[in-house]
Amino acid sequence: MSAAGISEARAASGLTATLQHARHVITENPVTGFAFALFLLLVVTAILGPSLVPYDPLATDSSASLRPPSARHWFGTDQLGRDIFSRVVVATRLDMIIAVTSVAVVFAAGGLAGIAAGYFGGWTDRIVGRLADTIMAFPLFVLAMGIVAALGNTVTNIVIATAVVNFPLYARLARAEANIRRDAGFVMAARLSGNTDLRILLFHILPNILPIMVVQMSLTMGYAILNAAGLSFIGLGVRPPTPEWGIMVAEGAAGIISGEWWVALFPGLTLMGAVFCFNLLGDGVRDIVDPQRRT
Amino acid sequence: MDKMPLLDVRDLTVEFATRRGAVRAVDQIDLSVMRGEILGIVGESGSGKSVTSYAVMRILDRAGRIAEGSISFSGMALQTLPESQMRDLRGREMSMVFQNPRAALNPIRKIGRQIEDVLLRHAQATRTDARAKSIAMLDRVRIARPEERYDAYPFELSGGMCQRVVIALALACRPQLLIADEPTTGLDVTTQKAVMELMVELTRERRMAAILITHDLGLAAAYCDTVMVMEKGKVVESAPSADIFSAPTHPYTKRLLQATPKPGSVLRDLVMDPQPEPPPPARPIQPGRILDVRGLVKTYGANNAVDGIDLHVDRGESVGLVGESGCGKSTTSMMIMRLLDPSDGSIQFDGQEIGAVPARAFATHPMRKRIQMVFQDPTDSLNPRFTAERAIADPIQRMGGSIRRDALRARCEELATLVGLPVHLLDRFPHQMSGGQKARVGIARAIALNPDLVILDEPTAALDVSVQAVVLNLLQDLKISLGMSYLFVSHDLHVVRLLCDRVIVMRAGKIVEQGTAEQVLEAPTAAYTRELIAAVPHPPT
Amino acid sequence: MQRRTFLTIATGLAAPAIHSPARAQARNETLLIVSESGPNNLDIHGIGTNVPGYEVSWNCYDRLITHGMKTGPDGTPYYDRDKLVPELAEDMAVGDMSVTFKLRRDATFQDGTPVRAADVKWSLDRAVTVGGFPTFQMKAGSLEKAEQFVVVDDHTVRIDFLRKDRLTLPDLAVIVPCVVNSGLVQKNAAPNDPWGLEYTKQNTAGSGAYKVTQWTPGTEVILERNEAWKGGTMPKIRRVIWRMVPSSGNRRALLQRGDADISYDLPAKDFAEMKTAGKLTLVSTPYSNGIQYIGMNVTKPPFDNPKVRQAVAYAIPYDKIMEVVLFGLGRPMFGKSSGPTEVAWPQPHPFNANLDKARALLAEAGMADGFETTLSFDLGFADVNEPICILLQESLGKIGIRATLNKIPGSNWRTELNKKIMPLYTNVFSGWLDYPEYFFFWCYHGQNSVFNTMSYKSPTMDGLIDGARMAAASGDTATYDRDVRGFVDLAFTDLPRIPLYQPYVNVAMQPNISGYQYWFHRRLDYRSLAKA
Amino acid sequence: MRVARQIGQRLVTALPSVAGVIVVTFLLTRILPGDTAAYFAGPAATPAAIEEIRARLGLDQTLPVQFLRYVGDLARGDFGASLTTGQPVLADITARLPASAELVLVALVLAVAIAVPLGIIAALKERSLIDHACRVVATAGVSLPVFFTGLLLVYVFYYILGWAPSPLGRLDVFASAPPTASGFFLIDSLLAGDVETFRATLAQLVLPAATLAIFALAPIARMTRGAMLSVLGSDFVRTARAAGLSPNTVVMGYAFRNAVLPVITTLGMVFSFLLGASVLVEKVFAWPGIGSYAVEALIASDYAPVQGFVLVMAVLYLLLNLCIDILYGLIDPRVRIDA
Repeated sequence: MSAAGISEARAASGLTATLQHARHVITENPVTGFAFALFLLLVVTAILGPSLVPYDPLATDSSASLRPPSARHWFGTDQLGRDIFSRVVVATRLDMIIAVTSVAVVFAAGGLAGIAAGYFGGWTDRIVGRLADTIMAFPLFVLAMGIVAALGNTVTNIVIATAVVNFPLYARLARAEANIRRDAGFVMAARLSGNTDLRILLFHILPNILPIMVVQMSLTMGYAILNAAGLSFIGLGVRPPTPEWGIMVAEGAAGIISGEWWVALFPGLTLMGAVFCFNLLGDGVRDIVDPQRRT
Repeated sequence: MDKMPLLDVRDLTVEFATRRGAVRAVDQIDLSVMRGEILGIVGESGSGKSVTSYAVMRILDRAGRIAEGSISFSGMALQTLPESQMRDLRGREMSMVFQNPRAALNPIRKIGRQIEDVLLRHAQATRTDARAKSIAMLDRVRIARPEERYDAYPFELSGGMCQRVVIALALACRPQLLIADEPTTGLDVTTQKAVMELMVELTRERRMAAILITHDLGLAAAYCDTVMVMEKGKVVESAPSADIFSAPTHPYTKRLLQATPKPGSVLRDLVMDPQPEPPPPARPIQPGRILDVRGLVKTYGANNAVDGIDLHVDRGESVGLVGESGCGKSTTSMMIMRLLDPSDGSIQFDGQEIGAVPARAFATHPMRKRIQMVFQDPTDSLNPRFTAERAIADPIQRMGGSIRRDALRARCEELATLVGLPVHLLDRFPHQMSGGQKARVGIARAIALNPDLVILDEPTAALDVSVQAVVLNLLQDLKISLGMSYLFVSHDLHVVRLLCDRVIVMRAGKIVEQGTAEQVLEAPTAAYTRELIAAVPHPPT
Repeated sequence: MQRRTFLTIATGLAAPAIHSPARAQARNETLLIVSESGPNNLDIHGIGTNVPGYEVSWNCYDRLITHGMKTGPDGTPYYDRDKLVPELAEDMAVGDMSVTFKLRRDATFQDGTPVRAADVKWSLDRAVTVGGFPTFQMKAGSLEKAEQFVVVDDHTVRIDFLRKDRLTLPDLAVIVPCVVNSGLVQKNAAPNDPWGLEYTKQNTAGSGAYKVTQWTPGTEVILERNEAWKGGTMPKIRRVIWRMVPSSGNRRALLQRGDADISYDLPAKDFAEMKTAGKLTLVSTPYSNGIQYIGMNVTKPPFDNPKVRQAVAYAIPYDKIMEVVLFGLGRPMFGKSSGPTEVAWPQPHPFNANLDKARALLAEAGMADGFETTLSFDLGFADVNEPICILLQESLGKIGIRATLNKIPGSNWRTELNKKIMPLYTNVFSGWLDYPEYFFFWCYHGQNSVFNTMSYKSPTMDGLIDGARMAAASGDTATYDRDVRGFVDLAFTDLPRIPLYQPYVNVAMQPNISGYQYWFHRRLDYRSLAKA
Repeated sequence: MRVARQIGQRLVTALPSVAGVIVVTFLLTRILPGDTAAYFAGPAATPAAIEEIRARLGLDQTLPVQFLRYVGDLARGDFGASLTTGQPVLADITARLPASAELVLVALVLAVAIAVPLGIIAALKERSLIDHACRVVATAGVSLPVFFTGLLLVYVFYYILGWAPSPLGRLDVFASAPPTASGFFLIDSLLAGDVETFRATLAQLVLPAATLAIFALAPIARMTRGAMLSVLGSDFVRTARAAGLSPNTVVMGYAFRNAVLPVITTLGMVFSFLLGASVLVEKVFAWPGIGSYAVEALIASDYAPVQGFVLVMAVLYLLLNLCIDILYGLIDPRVRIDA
């Protein structure tokens, strides 16, 4: 048997075990199962969305302005006669991108800084700790607003702002987790095995912290979408006419009072569903990775 | 004397709901305890001994349930008693003492108040006299200055003191039955002795019934009237303790008994059927010193954890480093291991000074691969995300020069065979292996690069005795066949004696005595060593 | 009445504050106004005073003269541009190069001191000296130097003209030349603040019909009637509570539930819908001398080419904008089919949505494949600007012009306009003084003022504008008419900016409110309002 | 004495954070778009006039010089003046802070009153239907943008049902504010013995506080549940059970008292989070707090209020953490010793 064959077989056994466990968690906990289903739906929509929709999400139609939901327009139309269903579906991709990239950025920055702080202690710890403290001392939403207002309201800057305000959370979490493990037997063993500090950080500590971080990442994805919505509400959202849930809710919000409830409601429900899904998913992932539940 | 047993358990079966269906943790067991009797339940981990006691107390966690059988306690059928009545019984009629005493107390409540809570709950005291009674109870478990200690929090007390408080809490309402679940695990031998004696004295004095649950045959033998041996949820043997040690009938009991180190036993005796194969060929050893430590000091703040010790290890020699927790033995081994920088002193390895190389930089030092270590807790010392193979391969890949993928695999398999680990287990993750298997992985990793010196840091402390016996033999064989030297760090004098040529006894950062194993154990010169030896419980031989 | 229905359903939780009889009584003489934002300064002479601040000034200070009323297009009382009536002055004598005012003898400031000629001179001196907007506005009427204002006696003031200017007198009736209690303010002035701007920022010191009794910046302004007012008929409303409610949805809810009396900056859609619902009184009046337009920077390619600008004019979806953005609440300024150019401004241009013509013009300009550009708008008025720009972006896309939308925060809009680098944008301009040549002087003249946002320069245009101004001053109607027609025609052929529509001032009020008047400044005049 | 010194030390260690906040805010506000000088110069100013005003405001100086001036002003207690309200920033903040604080505190109390029992029940009935229900309800609350929740509540309870008073800030238009003692209308009205105003204040508070509370439910409930679960599984709870203590004593006296520690830490975070979220809620309810103040200022590139707001919030946050530490010490004797 070739070495490659062995490692594949091994990976497969590890993978099947994880999959089995995941299946168990999903079937045992209906809420988590629901969240996973929702998540899959979101991913599929994000990938296929633009090719599925019945209307061009940007096409205006003054003859069909502010139509309530109907068979032709499932979610109704907005002030410019654009099909809200199409816009909601197409927006999935952008919102997922905002959520995923901000999480990736904050994980890369905050997670790594936190692990280094927890592992090395001393000056690294103090600097990372101070940085996190300083960011925490800001009212976070206002900091996000400030960043977007100062750098301009592009998707990139919204992502950066979300990442910055979440930095302390990740840094602290990773620091705490790394700190517990810095004197763990397996870390000492790794040092005896001749691993350098960097190797220990990346190959021994990081993989062990990852599951806990994944839980946080799931929660942050929800937060990222909410954050973008909040920014849209005060006029700092993405550029029009790009469809994005938050900005659609924000723009439709005023219409609730005047009876055009569908303009804000459907994007709002979708947004809520997505955030809801990410939050529940976080709990679900916690169940999956929690070693205490895994026998 | 009344013939009615105080506690009479018949056909008790406890099941736990798991996702693979119900699992029987306790399977149709019978037991009975008379007033004034101390029953020992002995078994290795997973034998169901603790679950039995929880079932009696009816404090099984949510997943567990009493599937069958009856529990009769002074005439009451506990298995059907309403929970409210059960609550009245707990603490008043039947109490329990747990292992890990520090965690067993509410960390944010004064200990005196915790005892009061129980007294008040069972109407054994009124608001006015609760404090006095609580202090009296503290006094009763021989806590010095009880009035002051009433206001102490658990974290302000030592482990032994905490266990006394737990005992006070359990006995405050003068219950008829006391169940002690591994009450001294984790305590030093001298403390263990004091706690056990206190508990036995109190139960005898009050003519209580008691159940002592332990993995330690010696402990059960020393303090119990009757001993019941459990294996995999079943009772395999139950007899007066003198009988069970002199004439064990069940093979499991025999094996257990044999694996328990006792004065005079030899390493090979610990395992049931000594391998027919001859001992492995010994690698020739050049005489000389492999390790020479002089004036080693480690200072934390104003305290010297290690206070100027000298020790040496010769090639091919096993040296035991013995002491109670906090004596500085672990700190010493960490410094020698170059995981910790000494405050002062020299560490010469094979004639070369390595004490001056900073611990952080030692990972890439050429000496690194020649000093290795086997850790105390095999679970903690294996990366949960690494397979056994990856764990063993790690030092080879880091320090063994470039090696091809398949050669690496072959070497891992070779090592696995050497430490008696079935090759197919190499693909497993730590959580998929037993304690003994994990210990073997840890040993394989330590010897992967043929080190000259291996520090064994309580390598069997977390293992069951039968596994311990096998692992100790394995270590001995490996030492001979690979020509290594051992520095064996342990609190257990019996184990040290089995494996070591020389023994060093430490206390409070200093060496109090050293000499050959025989010398130190048979004719100790220091009072502390004598105290240490006397405290070890041993089964009647 | 909705108020009543509200009270009947309101539970104990909601109502306690209103149940007391004293408060119910107060309610009848109190006007509750809700608007998005409030003043940042109570004095229009202050540094950086915002538009809501003008409203305070208008109602709390008097001017020498003001405008009379006429009936507007839809029956709403509309200020009469050509009819100046006395306010603090009781008599006005216009000479060849000066005008003389006799002050009312009984007029007093709110602290009881009589209004004197010295106060008037001090106030006008202040307006032309403090710099910033007030000084600029005074200059628009050729009121530039303190020497122009002469105290003849205690109750007589003469204003000398620097030059003949038709705008001088109207400019004395705008908000800026208000009369301030100089004694009181000077008492509170500091050496580094000789005009007492810090004091008047926080306090009203006029002789006007109202005074501010409480001001919580960003939250509310409470004004009380000045019982000794002599500048006109005693107002009916005793107390005005002006609340800032940032959410337009809430403003609408407050109106519809009958809790607020007046609001006037609601989105067009809400107005249109409330109008249909018919429960409230809704008044829409066109901005005098104001236009929402699409501007293009004519100094840089591709908009330096008139053909490209005309192509854009043909690509604008005018009707769509009127329909879905404005809900008809605006006067179209496009698609004039025939007829001679009028001597008036604003007036419609001849372009209409016609993508074929637009494409053809682009091809003629050598840009058949279109180009990329940025379309900017002021986020401060996003509810109108954003949909307009989205519709325009979509339409431009059809002729190959790929525009990216650029939202610019309200605070930055003026700075960006000042830089004159935005290639394509939408904006509003309106002048207080309702004269075509005034509009063109600021927006099209080669002096390149801030408002000539397109950086448009044409000697012909300059000649026509200057000609009209001179003709107006000298009363030469024929030349005036010819020049006005000339510059309007030129504006529509050269097309540096494309007018879209004349915006409406939309005021919504409870049916029991009467007396609303349209003013050039488009803010509320509390003095004429009444509550039944 | 010792406590005072410890508090002093804690404050000193917090100084670098405050310094960091000052520097970051300063830099961030300087790169905000918008030109203060152009704003001051008025709509028709010539470039020269703008430059002149710029010089007068000191904005033509280099950044370090401007920063030193700013810090100097801060040291004298001068936070600058707001362009939007025209008032000194410090006066604005002092006037508005109680409104925000009252709103957030009421919301927090409301959230705690609901979420903590929910979390406890969920932990006691782990994996039951009620546990799942708690989780879904709490998570749903945190999944909606706050402004949307706020508008929905206004629509339903004010516009449709008419149960709530008009969303016009802290008091009904025709009620007058109670004499200022604490700035908290609830307290001030009671001090003045004015029950009517108290009820009016409370009525105004209900919707915005509920909006914020809905948002705060999830983190508090989740943390309570988690902390309770881990404490309920701990050895000392087993000891207490084995000693026959009543379920009430075990759950509330033993378990909850221990579980409350991480919950308090979470409360601190939730509080600062709510102060941030209140920015949006204040906008919806026309609440005259500092959150809406800061947003308006930020949108208007009016940097003095933004700087002042952030600084005040940072100091508040640090004080809050100090309070939490003290509270922690009161509950947990272990912290007291090694603090």
